[in-house]
Formats: sequence, structure tokens, C-alpha cells
Amino acid sequence: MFRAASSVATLFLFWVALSGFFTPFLLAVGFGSSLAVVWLAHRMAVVDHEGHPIHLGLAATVYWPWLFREIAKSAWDVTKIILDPRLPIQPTLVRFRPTQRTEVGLATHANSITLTPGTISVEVGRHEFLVHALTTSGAEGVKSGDMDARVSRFESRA
Amino acid sequence: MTLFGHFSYWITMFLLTAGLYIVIARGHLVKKLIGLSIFQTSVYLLYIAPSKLIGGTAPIVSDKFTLYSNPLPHVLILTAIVVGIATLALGLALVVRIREAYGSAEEDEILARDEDAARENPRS
Amino acid sequence: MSALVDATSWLLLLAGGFFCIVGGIGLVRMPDFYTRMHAASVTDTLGAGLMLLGMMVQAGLSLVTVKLAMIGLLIFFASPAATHALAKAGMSRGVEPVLGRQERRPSKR
Amino acid sequence: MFVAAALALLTTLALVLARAILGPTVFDRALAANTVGTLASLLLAVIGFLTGRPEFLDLAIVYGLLNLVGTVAVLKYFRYGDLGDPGDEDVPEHP
Amino acid sequence: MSAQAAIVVALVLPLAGALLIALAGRVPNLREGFTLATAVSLFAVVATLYPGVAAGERPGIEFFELLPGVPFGFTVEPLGLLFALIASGLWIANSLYSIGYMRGNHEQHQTRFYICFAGAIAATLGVAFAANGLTLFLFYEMLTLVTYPLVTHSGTDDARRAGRVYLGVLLTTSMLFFLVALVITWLAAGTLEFTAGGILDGRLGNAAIGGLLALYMFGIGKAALMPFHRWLPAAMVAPTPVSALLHAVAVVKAGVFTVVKVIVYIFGVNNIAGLASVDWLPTVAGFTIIAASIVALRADNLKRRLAYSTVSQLSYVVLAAALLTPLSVIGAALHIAAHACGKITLFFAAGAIYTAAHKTQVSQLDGIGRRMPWTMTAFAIGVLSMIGLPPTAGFVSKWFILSGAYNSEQWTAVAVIVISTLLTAGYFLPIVFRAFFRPIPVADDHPHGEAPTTMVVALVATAALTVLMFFFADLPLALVRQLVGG
Amino acid sequence: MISTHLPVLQVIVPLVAAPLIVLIRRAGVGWAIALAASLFSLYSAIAISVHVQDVGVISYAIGNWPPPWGIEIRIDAANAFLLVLLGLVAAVVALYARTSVAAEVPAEQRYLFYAMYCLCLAGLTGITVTGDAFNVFVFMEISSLSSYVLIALGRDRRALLASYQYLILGTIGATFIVIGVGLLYLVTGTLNLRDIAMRLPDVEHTRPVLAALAFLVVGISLKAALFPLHMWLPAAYAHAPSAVSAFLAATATKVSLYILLRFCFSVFGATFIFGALPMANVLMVLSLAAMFVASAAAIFQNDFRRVLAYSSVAQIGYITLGISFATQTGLTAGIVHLFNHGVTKGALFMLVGVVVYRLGDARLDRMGGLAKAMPLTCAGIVLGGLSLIGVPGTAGFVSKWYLVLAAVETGHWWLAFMPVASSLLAVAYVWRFVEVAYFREPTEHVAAARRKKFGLLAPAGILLLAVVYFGFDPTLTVDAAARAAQSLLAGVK
Amino acid sequence: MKQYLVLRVIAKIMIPLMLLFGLYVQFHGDFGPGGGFQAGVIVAAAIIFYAIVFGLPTARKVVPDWLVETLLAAGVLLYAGVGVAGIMLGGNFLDYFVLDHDPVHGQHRGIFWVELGVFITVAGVMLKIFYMFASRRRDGGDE
Ligand code: NA
Ligand code: NA
Repeated sequence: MFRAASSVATLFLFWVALSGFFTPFLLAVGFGSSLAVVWLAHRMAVVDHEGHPIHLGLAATVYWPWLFREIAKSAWDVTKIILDPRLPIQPTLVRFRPTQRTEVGLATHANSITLTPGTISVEVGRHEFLVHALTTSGAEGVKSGDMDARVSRFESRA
Repeated sequence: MTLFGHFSYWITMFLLTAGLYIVIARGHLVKKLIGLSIFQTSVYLLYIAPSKLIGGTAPIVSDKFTLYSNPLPHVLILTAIVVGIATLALGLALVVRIREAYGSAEEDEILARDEDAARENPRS
Repeated sequence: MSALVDATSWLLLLAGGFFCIVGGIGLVRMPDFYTRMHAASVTDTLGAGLMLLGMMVQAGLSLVTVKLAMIGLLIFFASPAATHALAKAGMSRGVEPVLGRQERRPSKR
Repeated sequence: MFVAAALALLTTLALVLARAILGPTVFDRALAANTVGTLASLLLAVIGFLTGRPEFLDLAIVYGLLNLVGTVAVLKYFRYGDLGDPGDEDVPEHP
Repeated sequence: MSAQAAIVVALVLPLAGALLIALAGRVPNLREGFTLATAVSLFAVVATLYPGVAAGERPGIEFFELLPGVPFGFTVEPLGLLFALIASGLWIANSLYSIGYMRGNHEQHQTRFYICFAGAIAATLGVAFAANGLTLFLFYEMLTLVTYPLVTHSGTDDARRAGRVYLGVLLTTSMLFFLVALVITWLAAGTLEFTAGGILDGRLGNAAIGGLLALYMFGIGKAALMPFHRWLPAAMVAPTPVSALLHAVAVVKAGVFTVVKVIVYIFGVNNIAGLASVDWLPTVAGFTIIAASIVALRADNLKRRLAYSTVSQLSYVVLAAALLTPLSVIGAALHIAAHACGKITLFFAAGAIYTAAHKTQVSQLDGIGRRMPWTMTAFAIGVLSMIGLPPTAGFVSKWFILSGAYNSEQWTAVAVIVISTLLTAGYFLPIVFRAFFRPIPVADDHPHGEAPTTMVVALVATAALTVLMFFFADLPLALVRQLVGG
Repeated sequence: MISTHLPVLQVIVPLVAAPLIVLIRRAGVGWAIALAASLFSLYSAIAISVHVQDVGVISYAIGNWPPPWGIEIRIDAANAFLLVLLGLVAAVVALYARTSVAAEVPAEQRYLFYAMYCLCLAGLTGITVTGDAFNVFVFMEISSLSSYVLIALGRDRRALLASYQYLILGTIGATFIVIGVGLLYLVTGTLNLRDIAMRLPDVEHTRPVLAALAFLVVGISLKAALFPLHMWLPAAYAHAPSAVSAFLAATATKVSLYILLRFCFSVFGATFIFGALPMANVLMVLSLAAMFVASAAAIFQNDFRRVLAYSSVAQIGYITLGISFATQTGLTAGIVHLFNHGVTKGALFMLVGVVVYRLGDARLDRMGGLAKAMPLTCAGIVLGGLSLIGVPGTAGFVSKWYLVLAAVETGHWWLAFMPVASSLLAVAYVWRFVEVAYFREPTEHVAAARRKKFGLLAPAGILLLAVVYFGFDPTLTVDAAARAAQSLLAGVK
Repeated sequence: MKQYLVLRVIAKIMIPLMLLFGLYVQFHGDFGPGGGFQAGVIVAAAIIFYAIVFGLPTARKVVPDWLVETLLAAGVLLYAGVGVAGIMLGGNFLDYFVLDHDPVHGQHRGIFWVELGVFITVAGVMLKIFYMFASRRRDGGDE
């Protein structure tokens, strides 16, 4: 029930942000729409702790800035490689075991890897990640577990 | 502006020819459809252009009509997109059924199978 | 103030454009499917992000900025998911990755 | 300056299309298509600025959404040969 | 019955007959009864028109418009009435003959045969009474189509091939030339109405007149002007009553009738007489006469010989009309009638021979006159008419044609007529000679007498008609003199 | 009150009928609705025609937005005439469809058939009445998409392939059209056809206008199956359900030809297209090629539906030949043939549908002796064939007459012989059927098929009656066509 | 799509947002016509996305076939209904101005319902087409 109510609230906020109009009509329609979507989402069974990870709101404020920094750094690295006439790459596949417990955590971890240029999560399982890296140093970076630890911390803030 | 106009003109032409080429050159029915979609995409760019050339909005008749201006390019593009999607979807649906019926989605193979069928079984 | 805003947004847009093109070049240059994905993510992340940021600076605090942010968030969520799915599908359909040191010899050029 | 951005995007688009044409695997093309989607989204936003028409931003969002759905659909088709296949999916359960 | 009603009845009666025949298809006697009754009443209805038309009336009727400005209309004028009288009169004889022939030879699809026959008569009357070129064209094409099932009656491969030639030639000429000629006429004259004195006076140049005439003459394929004559010999595969229909009652007569009609009522005899651009027509007609006669001379198959004789005789009509003199035009009209009666007699005889003796070749006919005296006597009368000897209708018509040629000092035409008369005698008299003066071959162990009675009655009747037309030539002359305003 | 809204209801009624049928999902009710919608179409078309005859032009502003700002429905003598053809064929085919669809389409898809049928009719009607260039494209795609579905409902798997090929080529055509419209929009800033026409003279010889013309002509030609862009047509007509073949053959290409006329005469203007550009010669050459090549191809087909399909391509050549003269008579010829051929081909495809209904296919090598088993059907086919040939007394003759007339009138003497020469080829393919059906002994295959279906024959009979009626008394059609030609030649007023 | 954990999670997050975005476009569409098309496409895309990730049978349970067809049909009828209402109230077809005493309000009202009709139709058509070809199975893969 709480999850449903907070879903409606979140969606309504989303509506207001999109709309930018505050006429009674549009607000009413927005609220109605939020209700309708939650109802349909409920039928779809997508409003659960995965589909509506409201609990991770605060943690994101810590994790995301770090991630953005990482993305920027790696993007620059990859850029240098692309523009290097010799194209100095050493494609590598690495396997390692993630420490996250929830699917949201695993997904966040996998997406973070993929978002970071130079690494892509290929297989994402509870017990093993398979990552394709553009360079060996990138591969080592993933394996080092820094990101894994941060994602797990982010996940556990719930 | 003109630079962009020309650019979009050239891209239109490129997409047009590329799409048409794929439709003609490819034997796989799905690939043909993809070519067709590319071909249709060229139209969207074309319709973005007029709004700039004519000054953005359609003419306004009188006060009565100030609230809404009529056919805007993006409405036209949207319509074209909807038509394009519907065509693509119908095309894919057909390909799926063709695959079921012929066991292949390669044009040559399908035609060959029809010929075989005609030769082996004159009744069909 | 407005000059500063303009300059910043200029810079961001240009940088975004630069990274986009880099991604495009990488997509052409890289030797196999998987390495090309790395190039594409430059476009998806820094390229797109900086460009959107540039437009946000230009738009100031407005509805437009909110929408640009949404485009950003969309790319932020959707792009890695799609990339991952691509990689996974490629791997399971047997697209072999090129592995090991692939550096081009300068003598080749 | 938006013209410059648009030109950069169009240049990238040309490069990406080159990859789409070169292939060689269907996944390369899907990748290119996905990137085209991102670029188109951006281009629409830029054009919105160029022409002073914020509706294009909505269009950009739509394009981004459809791009995701499209890419996943293509992958599913080539992976399972059928878009409706449930796979061995664990169906979400009703709470 | 008013004249207009008579026209309508004359057009509808054969169609109604066809319907009755179809309904009575399962009862042969009733079916043939309907055929005969229709034929007789048709002739009677057409005959009611004679007094008025002979007195100078031109009854007509118009319906809707076939094309804007061109009505679906009918007008009875002398030539058309003469043609209608011949067609409906000979239909009676032909029906009588058909009954014997079709039953005697156990032909298939007899109902279809009688239906199409009635349809052909309807089309023929339409051609005869048509008030304008388009109405005529409509019935002309209808006649082609409705006779197709008759030509291909036997359904064999030969019949199918003959049908192809038949349709091919007739449709090709009519569509390619006749239709275009009509369109040009329409554009030039603004009307297609058959009008005494023609409708093209001064509306086209000399060369255009010549070209248009060519389109008409070659477009009217039913007149069998060479080189578009092949359909006629090809159609010999059909049963003899059909041959009679083609050669005497309807089809070729419709052709030459149309030729005369076009020359008289579209071009106008006086308008084109003396034009250099129409000189070629007598030449082509003359060539057809001689060439066809030579082919006939060499043909052993009796029906083939008769067919080429028809080709030759038709061109008499064309030649006569093309001489563009009043006398020759009268001759042309009379020759349509004369040839019809004579040729139908010959075909009836040929069919009787086939039915009774199963013989088809001239060389098989030795002594047959003794076994089939009625038939071969009638045949001899037909031959006299073909050659143009008294006391037959052929003499009258040939006389007029020759007089026309002689008076206008067209010596080539005179020569053609004289030579062809000799040739005709050359290919027909030997048959008569064989039949009566050669002994029956010893090998012939197939004793037979005359053909079935209805056939003999029919051929004797037409032979008698051929002779009667010599003695009562005034009757048709009263009509056709009006053609040239005399 | 309703009568003033007929122009829009003409489109809306079938458009609404389609979703109604989908909502109800019952084949029987679907058929009833489709029939009702078609009958309404016919009624409305006749009412509109009569009205147009009085007032000249009807203009209806959708949503009361005055043109050129709103979408305008604009009906003059030309499209009013076409509406009658559409209504007539739609109503007759709807009658025919009940039995035919029950035999050829699986039960669970029948309601879909009727829905698509109504949608297709709505699309075709929309193209015909709209005065808005972009709307032409939209309605064209509505009709095309529904046609693809309708064709794919054919029982043979080749129907799927035919539908696919049609989809590819049809979409290319549509895209060309929308590019052409876009270019016109680019240079004139308007989508209203009349408005475009009035602004065009200022920019006439510019590159975009010429490009627009080229794109439009090629695109429409593809949709109209103008030789040599007819590749999609034979297979589509041969494998679609019979009712669909009949309906499309009689209407779809005709509507495309109409829109070609509309663009050429009412938008670009005859003086520009035929005076300044070599359009007349190009069209003439292509028409002649169609008349001869396609007719010759028809002779060598084994599937009789393909014979008819190739014949359609040839007959379309007749229509465009008439157009290429760009004279009153020439246009009259083209337009009257548009009607006459529509009615004739509709009847023929319906009759072949009866053959298919009983034999399972319409292959000439398996139709030997058919006339014995199906005398009425075969007689009907022969009658329709005679109209294709253009024998006097059939509607086809009237068209041919005017074609020859137009040729002679404009001094193209040699051209006068072309339509008639091509109809001799028609004799050949019609007579192939005659010889097969009437001269061969019935095969056991033919003899085994004995099901009489009045429900199929009667509707075909209606169209055949029209063929003969308009052959003998063509005043109605010729006058209407002449008025249509006049209003097209008047250009922009 | 088995094992596509990432997609599943992303889908669960995005689908409600997509749906809401679709409705947003829908109800802000009358500031420029055409909103119904986009909205319909987006909502349909969200459901199609759901079907692709979680399987067609699951999606069919949520949005059954009959519902899709009903939607599709109802949308067109709604659109046409507004048009006919214009006629009934004495105006032309699709005449918004007569839908209320005040033409501007009338126009608002007209566009609202018409766009709703378009929205429902487009969503219905997209889903229908998707169901049409997703429900069939390829017999063996190539590529
Ligand atoms: Na990455
Ligand atoms: Na990436």
C-alpha cells in the first residue's frame, strides 16, 4: 500500500516536472494519470522493490557523482585510444564475483560497468559477472573491486 | 541555416538512395523492410526543412484562429512516422507468416520453393 | 553574465560534439563488435551528456532544462541496458571477441 | 553554435551509418542503429533549440524511448526468433 | 401492323425465337417447330414492309443514343429491305434443310446450333435495317460473334483452328479498319446517318477519300476482298447449313451489303465517281475475282471450290459498286440477291451429297446425278446462275453490271467480267458433266438415293427461287432502282 | 441537414464501420455493416453527383476551418464520377463477399476482412474527395495498408508473398508521393491543392517543383500500376481472395489514376505539364508499351486471374493514353474507360472467383470443358471478355471509340490504330479461355465440381448488366466523363 | 528474455515512467495538435517493451486481445463521434467551435476528445500489430 502511494506520488512529481503548468485541470489529469499508471503497473506486477526503488533515493546522491567522475575519466582514456593512430587496445574478458545481494544492486553494478567507457558487462549473474574491457588496465580496474564495494554500500543504504 | 538546409537535403538524398538500394539489393525479406524504413526516414528530414524556410508557423487567418495554427510540419512528420511504423509492423508480420509458410525469409529460396511446388504438385 | 553563459554553453556543446565524433570514429576504427561498443559508449555518455549540459546552460532554469535532464536520464538508464543486452546477445549467438594486444604497428601505415 | 553542434552530430551520424553499412554482423548494425537513436534524440533537441520550438524535446524523448524498445526488440528477434517468446522467464509474480 | 412496329418485331422476333428454341431444347420436334415458325413469321413481317418501301417510304425508328449524337436507330431503305427479305426468306429454306441435315448426320449440340442461327438472323436484320454506321457496326460485330459457335460447331481441333482464322480475320479487319473509318467519318461529317447522296460531300480531300475508302473496303472483312478472304475457305469445316448461312443467308451478304451501303449512303456514288483516288478499288476487286476463280478451278474439294467461288462472286458486288454508275449499283444490289439464292442451292446440294453419299470431293461425283436427280438438277440451276446464264437470277444481275461497265467505258471491268464468266463455267460445268454424263464407278458399292426429304424440298425451293427471280425481276428491281434515284 | 454533410459522411461512414465491425467481432454482423456502409456510399455518391451537376463544385471545410487553412473536401465533376464507381463496385462486391469470403477466408478472420474492406473503401473515398495534398497521402496509406491485409488473407501462401511485394513497392510509391507533396509544401507553404495550384505559377520552373512533379508522377504511377511500374499487380490480384481482387481491380488503380489526373491538371496545370514538359510523349509511349507488352504477357499466363491482372495493366494503358492527349475527347476517353474498365474487371474477377470457389483455383490447364459444368459463369466471363476487347454493345467499345476519336482528332493518325490493335491481343487472351472452356472435354476435376452459387453469380450479373447497359446507352457515363474532363481541363479557377 | 537481469530491472523502472510520459504527451498535446499520435505510440511501446522482456503470455494477461481490439475500435469511434457531434450541433464535421457556447472552450473540448480518440486508436493499432506477429513462432533460427 505504501509502495503504491509513494509510486503515485513519484509519478505525480514526474508529471509536474514535465508539465510546468499548474492549472487545476492539468493537475487533476496528472493525478488521474498517475493513478491509472500505477494501476496498470500493478497489473503488470512491476511495482515492487525492483520496479520502484524509492528506497535508494538518498544513496544515489552519493554514488552517482562518483560514477559521473569515473565515466568522464574513462571516456577521456577511450578517446585517447581511439584517436591514437596505433589504436593501442588489448581487449580482455574478465570474470569476477559481485557482492551485491539484490537484483537492483546487481543491475546497478552492471549498468555502472557498462556506462563507464572501456568496460561492458556481458554476462550478469548473481554469482558471476563477465566483463569485456578495452584494455588490460580497464579490466584490472573492474576486478579491483572498487566499484563493486561502492555499489554494495549504495545498495545497503536501503 | 542554409548550410543545415543543404545538409539535410543531402542526407535526405543519401537515405533515399541507400534505402532503395537495400530494398533492391537484399534478398532477405526483413532486410528489405529495414531498407524500406530507412527510405521512409528520408521524408522526415524533408518535412523539417519547410518550417524554417517559410518562417516557422502556418499562416493565421483571423483572431478566431490565433489559438491554434494548423498543419505544422511536426504533425505531418508524426503522421508519416505512424504510417511508417504501421507499414513496418505489417511487413514484419507478413515476413513472419511467410517464414512459417515457406520455411525461409530469403527471396530466392522462396521463389524457388514456389517453383518446386508447382513442378512437383500441379494441383497446388 | 549572458556572455559567460554563452561561452560556457558554447564550450560544452563543442566538447559534446567532439566526443560524439570521437565515438563515431571509434565505431568505424575498432576491430570487432565488442570493442566498437566501447567507442559507442563515448558518444552515449560524454558526448550526449556534455551536449545536453550545454543546452541546459543555455536554457537556464526552465521547463526546457527539466526535459533535457529527462533526456539525459533516459540515456543514462537505457543506453547501458541496451548495450549490455547487445553484448550478451552477441556473445550467446557466437560472435567471437578479438582478444589480446591489438596495437597497430606504425610500419603498417 | 547550435549549428555547429548539429553539424557535429550529423558528422557522427555519417560515421555511424558507415558502420551500419559495413556490418559485418547483425549485432554491429544493431549497435549502429542504437547509436543512431541516441544521435537522433540529441539532434532533435538541438533542432528544437535551433528553431525555437520546444516540442522537439518531447519528440527527442519519444525517440529515445522507442530506440530502447526497438533495440531490445531486434535483439530478441535475433536471439529467440520471436518477439513474444517468454523464454524461460521467471514471470513477475503478483504480490 | 405499322411499319415501325414491323421493324421492332422483325428485330425482336428472331431473338424471341432463340429463347423459345432454348426452352424447347429437350424436345427436338417442338424446337424445330419454333425455328420454322419464327422463320416464316419473320419473313411475313419483313414482307409487310415491301409495299411502303417500294412506294418510296422510308420508315424508321430511333431508341436511345449509342454514343452522344449517334442514335441506336433503324431505317428501312430499299437495299436493306431487299437484304432482309433474302435473309429471312432463305432462313425458312435453311431451317427446313437444317432439320434434315442435322438429324441425318447426327450432329451434336443441335439446340445451340438453332439458337445461334436465330441470333445470326437477328444480327443480320440489324445490319440490314441499321440507320447509321454505328448501329450497323454493332450488328456487324454481333454477327461475327454469334456465328463463331456455328463455325466451330463440331468442336474438333480443325474447327477450333478455323474459328481462330474466322475471328482473327473478321475482328482484325473490322476493328483495325472499319472502326477507325467510322471514327474518321464521324469527325469529318459530324454524323454517321446513312443518307441518300452520301454524307462526306466536300468534307474530305481527294487523298483522304481514297484512304477512307480503303479503310472501309478492307475493314469490311465479311466482303472477303483479297487479301482478307481466308476466313471463308477456313470456315468450310462447319456443317453445310452453316456454310449456307455464311455464304448465302447472312455473313458474306452482310459484308457486300455493307460495302454497297457505304458507297451509296456514306460516300455517295456521284460524289466520288471520277476521283482518281478511288480507282484502285475496281482493280483490287477484279484481281480478287480472277484469282479466286483460278483457285476454285484447282480445288477438288467441293465445298472449297464453292468457297472460292463465293470469294470471286462477292467481288463482283464490290466491283459493281466501285464502278460508280447507276446501272452497276443496281447490278450490285441484285447480285447480292442472285448470288444468295444460287449459292445456297449449291451448298444445299453439296450438303445433300455429303449426307446421302458421304462424298466431299469433286472427283467422286461421277454419275451421281442419276442417283440424286433432284439434287443435281437444282445444282445445275445454281451453276447457271453463277455463270450468269438465263433463265436465272445471275443473268439479270450480271447484265446490269456489264451494262454499267460498258456504258461508262470501263473496259478493264468488262474484260474481267468476261474472263471470269469463262472461268466460272470452267470450274462449275465439269461437275454437272460428271454428275450426269459419267458412269457410276464400279468400285462404288455404296448405294444411295436422295438425301432426307426436308433437304431436297429446301434445295428445290431455292433453285426455283433462282429461276423465279429471272422471271419476276421487277419485284427486286422496283426496290433497287430507288438506290440511284430512278 | 444530412445532405450538406454527405461529402464528409461519404468517408466517415465506412471509416466508422470498420471499428464497429472490430468491436462486434462477428462475421455475419460485420458483413451486414460492410454492406450497409457500401450501400450508403453508393447512395451518397449518386446524391453528390446529382448535386455537383447543379452547382459545379462542392467545397466542405472540415471543422469549419476555411481552406486553405483547414482540410477541405472538394468535389467536382471528376471525383463525383469516381465516387459513383467506388460506391457501385463496393456495394456489389459487398454483396458478393458473403459467400466468397465464407469459402476463402478462415472463420476467425472474416470479421477482420470486413473491417479492412470498409477501411479500404474509406481510404479510397478519402483520396477521391480530399482537397489536401497531405491527406491524399494519409488516405492512400489507409487504403494501401488495408489492401495489404486483404490480399494476405488469400488462402494460398503466395498471397503472403504477393502482399509483401505489394507492400514494398506500394510503400516506395507512397514515400515518393509524400516527398513530392513535401517539396510542394516547401515552395508554396501550403498543402491545399487549390492553393498550391494558385501559388505554383510563380515558382513553376524551379528545381524543387520539377522534382516534386517527378516524385509525384513516379509515386502515383507505382500505385496505379502504370507500366513499367506494375510489377506488384499480377501476383497481388492473382492470389488475393476473389472479392478483394474484384474490388481492388475495379477501384484501387482507378483512384490512383484519378489522383494523377488531379495533380497533372488541377495542380500543375495542363499547360505546364503538357506544354512545357514532354509529359505527353512520355505518357503516350508508356501507355502504348503497357497496351502491347502487358496484353502480350496476358496471353501467356496459365492462371486466369493473372491473365486478367495483366489485362488490367494493359487497360490502364488505355486510360493513360487518353490522358496523354490532354484534350477534351482524350480525357473523356480516359475517364470513361476508367469507369468502364472498373465495372468490367470487377465483374470478371467476381466470375473468376466463382470458378475458384468451385475448382479451388483458376488455372487454364485445369479449366478444360468448364462451360459444361458452369455455363452461366463462363458465359459471363466471355461477355466481360468482349468488353475487354471492346466489342460494340459493351462498355469497352465506348472507351475505345473515344480513344480512337481523340487520336484522329489530334492528328495522331497512326495512334488511332493502336488501341484497336491492342484489343486484338485481348481477343487472343479472351479466346484462350473460350477455347479451353468450350472446346475441351470436361476433366474429372471440372466435372466433380458442382455447387451452384446464386449469391456469387447475382452480384457479378449486376456489374455485367452495367457493362452491357453502358455499352448500348453510354449517355450517362460519357456525359459524366465529359463533364469531368471539362472540369479538369479548366485547371485552376 | 531469460537471464537479462539488467533489462528486467530497467524495464520495471522505466515502464511506469514511459506510461506516464505517454499520458503527459497526450494531455499536453492540445498545445499543438498531434499529441495523440505520440502518446499512443509511447504507451503502446511501453506495453510492447513489457511483452518483449516478460514474454507475450504475461503481456496478454495484462492487456488481452479483445481489449486491444476494443480500444482500437473505440478510439476511431470516439474520433468520429466528436466529428458527428459537430454536425449534430449544427456545424460542420469536426467543427469544434459549436461544441460549447464559447468557441475557444468548444475548441478545447473538441481537441481533447479527438486527441483521446487518436491516442486510443494508435495505441490499439500498435499493440494489435505487435500481437499479430509476435504470437507466431519461427521454426528454427538462422543468422
Ligand atoms: Na562501457
Ligand atoms: Na556504453
